Amino acid sequence: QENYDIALISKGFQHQFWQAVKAGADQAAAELGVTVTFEGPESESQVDRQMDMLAAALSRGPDAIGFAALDSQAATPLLQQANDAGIPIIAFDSGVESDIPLTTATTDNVAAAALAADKMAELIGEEGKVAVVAHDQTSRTGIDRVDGFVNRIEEAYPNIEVVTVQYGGGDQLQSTEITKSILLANPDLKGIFGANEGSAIGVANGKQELGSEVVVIGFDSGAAQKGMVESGLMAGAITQNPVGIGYETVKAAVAALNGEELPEVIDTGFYYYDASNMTDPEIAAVLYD
Amino acid sequence: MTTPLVEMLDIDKSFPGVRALSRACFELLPGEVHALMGENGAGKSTLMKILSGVYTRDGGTVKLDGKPVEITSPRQALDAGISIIHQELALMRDLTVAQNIFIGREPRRFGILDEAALNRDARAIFAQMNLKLEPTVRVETLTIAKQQMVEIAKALSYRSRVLIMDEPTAALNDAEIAELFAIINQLKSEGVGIVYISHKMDEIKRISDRVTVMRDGEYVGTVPAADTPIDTIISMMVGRTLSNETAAITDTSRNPVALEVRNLRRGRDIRDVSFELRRGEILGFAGLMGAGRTEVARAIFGADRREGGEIWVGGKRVGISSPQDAVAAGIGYLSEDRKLFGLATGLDVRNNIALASLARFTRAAGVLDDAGMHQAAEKYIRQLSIKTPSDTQEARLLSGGNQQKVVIAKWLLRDCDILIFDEPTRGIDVGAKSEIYRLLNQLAADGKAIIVISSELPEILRLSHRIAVMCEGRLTGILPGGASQEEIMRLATLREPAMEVRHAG
Amino acid sequence: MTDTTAPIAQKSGPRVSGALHRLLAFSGLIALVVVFSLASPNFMQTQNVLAILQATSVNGVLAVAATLVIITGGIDLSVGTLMTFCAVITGVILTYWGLPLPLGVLGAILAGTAVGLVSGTIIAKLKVPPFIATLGMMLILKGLSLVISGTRPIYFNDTPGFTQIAQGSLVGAVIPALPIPNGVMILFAVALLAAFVLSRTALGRYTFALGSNEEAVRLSGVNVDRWKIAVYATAGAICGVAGILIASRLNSAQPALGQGYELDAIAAVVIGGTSLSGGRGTVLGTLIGALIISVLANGLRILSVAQEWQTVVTGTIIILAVYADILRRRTL
Amino acid sequence: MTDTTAPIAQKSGPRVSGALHRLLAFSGLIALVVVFSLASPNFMQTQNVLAILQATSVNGVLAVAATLVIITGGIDLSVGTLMTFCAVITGVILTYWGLPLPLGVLGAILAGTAVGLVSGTIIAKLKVPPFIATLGMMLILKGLSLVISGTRPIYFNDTPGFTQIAQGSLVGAVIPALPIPNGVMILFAVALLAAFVLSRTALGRYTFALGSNEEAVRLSGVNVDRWKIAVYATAGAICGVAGILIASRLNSAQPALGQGYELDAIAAVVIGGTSLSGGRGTVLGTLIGALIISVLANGLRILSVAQEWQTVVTGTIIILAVYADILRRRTL
Ligand SMILES: Nc1ncnc2c1ncn2[C@@H]1O[C@H](COP(=O)(O)OP(=O)(O)OP(=O)(O)O)[C@@H](O)[C@H]1O
Ligand SMILES: Nc1ncnc2c1ncn2[C@@H]1O[C@H](COP(=O)(O)OP(=O)(O)OP(=O)(O)O)[C@@H](O)[C@H]1O
Ligand SMILES: [Mg+2]
Ligand SMILES: [Mg+2]
Repeated sequence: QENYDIALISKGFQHQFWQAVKAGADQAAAELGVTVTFEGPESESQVDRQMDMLAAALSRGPDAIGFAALDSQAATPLLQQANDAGIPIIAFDSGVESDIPLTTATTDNVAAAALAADKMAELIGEEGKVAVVAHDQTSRTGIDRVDGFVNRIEEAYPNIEVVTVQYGGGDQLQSTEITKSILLANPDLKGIFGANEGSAIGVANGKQELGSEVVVIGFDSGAAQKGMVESGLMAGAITQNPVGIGYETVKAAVAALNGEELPEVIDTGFYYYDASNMTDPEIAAVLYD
Repeated sequence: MTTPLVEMLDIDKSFPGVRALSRACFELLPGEVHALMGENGAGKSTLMKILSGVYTRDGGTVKLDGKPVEITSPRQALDAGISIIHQELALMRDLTVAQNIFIGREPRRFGILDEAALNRDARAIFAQMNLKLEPTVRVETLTIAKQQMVEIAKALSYRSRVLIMDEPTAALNDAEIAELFAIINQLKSEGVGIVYISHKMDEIKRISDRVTVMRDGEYVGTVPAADTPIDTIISMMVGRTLSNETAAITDTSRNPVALEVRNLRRGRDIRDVSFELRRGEILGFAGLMGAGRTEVARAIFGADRREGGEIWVGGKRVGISSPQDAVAAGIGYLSEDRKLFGLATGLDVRNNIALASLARFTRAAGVLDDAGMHQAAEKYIRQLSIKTPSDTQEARLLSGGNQQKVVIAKWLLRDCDILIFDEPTRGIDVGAKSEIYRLLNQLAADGKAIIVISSELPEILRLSHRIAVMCEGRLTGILPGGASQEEIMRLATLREPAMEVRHAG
Repeated sequence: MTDTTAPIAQKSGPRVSGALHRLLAFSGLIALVVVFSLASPNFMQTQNVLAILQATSVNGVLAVAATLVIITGGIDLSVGTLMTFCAVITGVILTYWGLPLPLGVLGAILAGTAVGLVSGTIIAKLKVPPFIATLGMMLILKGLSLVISGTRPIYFNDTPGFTQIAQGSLVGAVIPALPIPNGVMILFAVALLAAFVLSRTALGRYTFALGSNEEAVRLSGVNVDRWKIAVYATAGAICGVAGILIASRLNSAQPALGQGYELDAIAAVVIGGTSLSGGRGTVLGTLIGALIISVLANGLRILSVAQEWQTVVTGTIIILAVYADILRRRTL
Repeated sequence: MTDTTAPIAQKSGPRVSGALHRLLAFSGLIALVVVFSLASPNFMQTQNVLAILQATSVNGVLAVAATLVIITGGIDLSVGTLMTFCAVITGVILTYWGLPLPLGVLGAILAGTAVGLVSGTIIAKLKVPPFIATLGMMLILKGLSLVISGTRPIYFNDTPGFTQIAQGSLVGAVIPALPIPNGVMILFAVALLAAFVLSRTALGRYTFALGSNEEAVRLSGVNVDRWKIAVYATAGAICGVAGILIASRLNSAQPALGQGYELDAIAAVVIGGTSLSGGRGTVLGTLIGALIISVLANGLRILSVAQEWQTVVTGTIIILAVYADILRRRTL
């Protein structure tokens, strides 16, 4: 087997979620004996920076590319270029609206957020006020998770009201301040959904600083969030399988290079975890630090 | 009788803390060179800035061709045919000479700057002035004299009916002055009215038709230049006949040497300058503008780099590479430009006085002894009669003379043995001036060694025990106190490298 | 302010000192508080007031650091990422090396000081404009924080009591009705200390003097470079305190955070009446400026103003605050 | 910011104009290119060179806008969010209103000009420092972009040919071997135009004059305020072009993008040898500065340098580039 060079262009870099994807990719790379690079812009709004990264990756002439599109339309020309050059593309995290990628290793964010809504409803007794603290007003994951949560509540739980959706850029501190304002403005609030890791931690922080009893449901894992779920500060959280996403992406890329058939979608799944099931082997495997 | 080009009547102007003009009057006829005279701070520049739209007057009337006008911006003044050469250079240093001259009036073709025409026009003006200057060089590379010529060329290029020249010759040499006067005579014959401000008496006699004298912002009188003796004009300026009183010159030649400078050099600015300064002595530095006196002082003080030379203080050689070293060696330097280099205008009087001595008022953990600073400041406020409501007044709110006293107090408090005063009386009124003279004499009597750099010969003559004269970066001679003006002027224009030392007595 | 009636003619009204402006900014703050109190009953609750104060603490400390630098006529764009860098250093000391808490605190402050020394030296000795030197430093620190932390947050779970630094309340332990978080008390302590340094020490005096006329200070025989470097080092040390604060609040050193915080800090300084051209400024003003920013953010959130409008309002208030200051100076 | 003690006459040695520095910056660029070419065979491939140029286009155009403002001695922190604002305006015109393409382009440029007029007026007439005026404007525009777009990207799928503005290649249609994207040609056109304006028009002349000595310009009877506003308006118009470019590259107006881009633009200007204190600067230098930034970013990526180190290197190069410029001026 050859030492393939695979470039992964993700949506982010410093965030723990992306570092977990990177870890999965590195793991697959080690197992399969290929080289992997991993890059992503600072924030999920920097669509053009991601294009520059993709272009630079193309110039490097990798054997395959893994790509998590911030905006799939924007990327189409470059993907076309890669396709013309015969470089297989594997989409990951969220789908690329194009038939160029051979497969997509992804989480259904809308469904995942809807699950969070169901759990929230269950925990607050299907009535009362809830709020959402999300990371980004314009990015795909931000939109999907907010929509998934809010729409599910509206459809299925007429007695629950989403009083506000606020955005803290995934910055823990800013999300903390936002949460405190929300709690103080709505003393009768029953629950808050934090739509990514930074938001979720911020929400839990805010709850703790105010000594509030509000139900917090988070998203993603990471050491801090796991600790909060363990201690009960956070009722539970949705986790995707970022390590699996990274792993499957690289594996699919190698398979494609070896001329194997690929399924259209590799659903890496999502799970709800709380203090009771965190140590189940199935769940523990998808949680990351 | 012809209608005057310009009539200014009862002009009032105040700045915060200063009444610059009080019922000042001025009149300019076509084809006339009208000298405007008065001591520093008399209000000459202010009056002309009002005429040229830089300042708006508080009261009074301005008439052009007999009709009252309101000039509220430089643009309006230029449109009305009034141009001015400002006392302070107002050039854009990053632009070329030609670009400076035609700023605001660039020749254009189809909306595009016609750089060729611009340079051609500039060249034409230079030719008319007999000036060798490349229109395409950047102004910042020029000497002060050349920059002054650019200002003149700029003013000429407007072809105005009224041309105001505020000390245009301050930085020029004799040949350049002669060219300027030829141009003035030419303009005069074309009917242009010229306002000429200068402190050089001989020029007034040579060029002007009438002289208007101002004092303390007020109109004193207008006299014909040809028939009025210089002494009369001077007494109109200062309000009394100046007795040429100089303090008796003490012989300091046996006092111990406080400062010795040996072979100070830096390029063409400072060429091998050596001299001694004794305790109790006031050594005057005379020379034309640009002679390099400030350069020498700054080099001794470590404010600018030097290429060679030794500095000995009290018989010991000292290495001075920054003002910090100089102050540590007991040398203080009062800069010629107090606004730029002397005063921290945002700080209050107390802190400005203490600025060079903060270490002395620093207690444990860097905490300042404000009470001690207050006492020290109060002492100098009393001693120098600094007019200020309190020592916490911001320095920028003081009048110029009092600001100057604050800077002097700063160096007195530092208690330096060697003090270099560069133009200490610049922008200072007559009263304050004599106070400063008295103070300098007192300091010398107390055993301090003092250098006074001044462009005013009478000041040099009045203060100095000995007089060092510089020309083009060289020390051309050291004269005993009381030397004649002619001798000083001879050395100040002595261009060949020769050193003359004439001993007193 | 003492009697300012100069003997020389002061025709244009009585002189008013910086006190008036502080009052102006202060009355701006009061106005905001009044508006928000009327608009929402939740605004003036003790808990919300404490939340506002807590939200001010990190930006407030950074703004105090920026105040020192801005008074010298400089600017510091690196305060945000320096804070993060210091937090990461604390994380390394406490969690990776397992050293005791005081060493972690000391480490952050020393790291801040060291970086400030470097920035100050680049500015004073190499004459690189502060804007560029601190812009470069901002990027360098941002990268280094990621490198040192291994691009992951460092948690302080093994250091019991670490979260108490900012989140606990010593005051609350004494006066239960007034549970002011320690983070807020630390902000006040830093501000008091900075105000003391500015008004009572040689360093403070030179800070103002440098901003007023650096050349005049140099020609007074003062070692200008040394004091300038000292100011940046002091600002760096204060950023170190901010680093500890934010780490304690988040119980973790988040290496990716910090860029963008410099603009909030500078905005607080400027709203507080400190001039960007140097020579004047007060820590009290900066505190008020920082409070205005947090009150605005909190109030607009409590009123559930859409987030996009929050930005618009904040931008407008910054311009208006500075314009008010300019108007005041012009009419004096 | 510069040393004020410099003696008037520059007697020492022959004067060298900006040409040398451009050479210095240029040789820096060459050095980077050589290093990267040697390190990776992929670097000098046509495709990668085109990718670098394409990556330079948006930042390059913003940097040209910033150059104009910086030469006047001002600063513009709003270039990034103004670009986004203009992109959103184009989106509204083309997609929401369905108007024809030329109107969309015109709309972006007019919007940029209008915002520039407002910033310029705040700076010239209200005397608010450029830093604050454009900081406030940055926030205002950031919020307004979100408000106008409804906080979601606006796509240009209904405007066929819109992506061709930046991504197509007219040059490639004529010379197939040289498929230079239009975006790059637009950058060159904007740069040429700006260089022309700076060197050949009254606006350019006053841009330099204002940065050199604003008071002298006023005394020469020039309407300083008007020209200053004109400079900010021109810079705004150029940001409008950048807005179209980025919208075309992304086939969408991304309302959340833009903040932070101002620092890259200013860095390009400064690396290119334009002085932050005004009066001097060249568009060519800015282009080289912008290229250095993209070459650095691209080269470090091609070499697979870890992302966290890329930031560190970039910060260091910014400081070094400016320091080199300072050294050069000091030794001349
Ligand atoms: N902008 C200003 N603000 C405050 N005071 C000023 C200002 N300009 C001038 N003055 C004061 O007004 C008075 C008159 O100044 P002016 O410059 O007109 O004097 P002058 O006769 O030109 O003196 P010189 O011979 O030194 O040029 C002085 O006391 C000066 O300090
Ligand atoms: N860089 C500069 N830009 C503008 N003016 C300057 C500059 N440097 C010096 N000057 C001014 O030019 C004049 C000539 O100064 P220089 O130091 O060359 O001569 P000098 O012997 O000190 O003469 P004087 O004492 O009569 O000014 C001084 O008034 C000085 O303030
Ligand atoms: Mg004058
Ligand atoms: Mg001099």
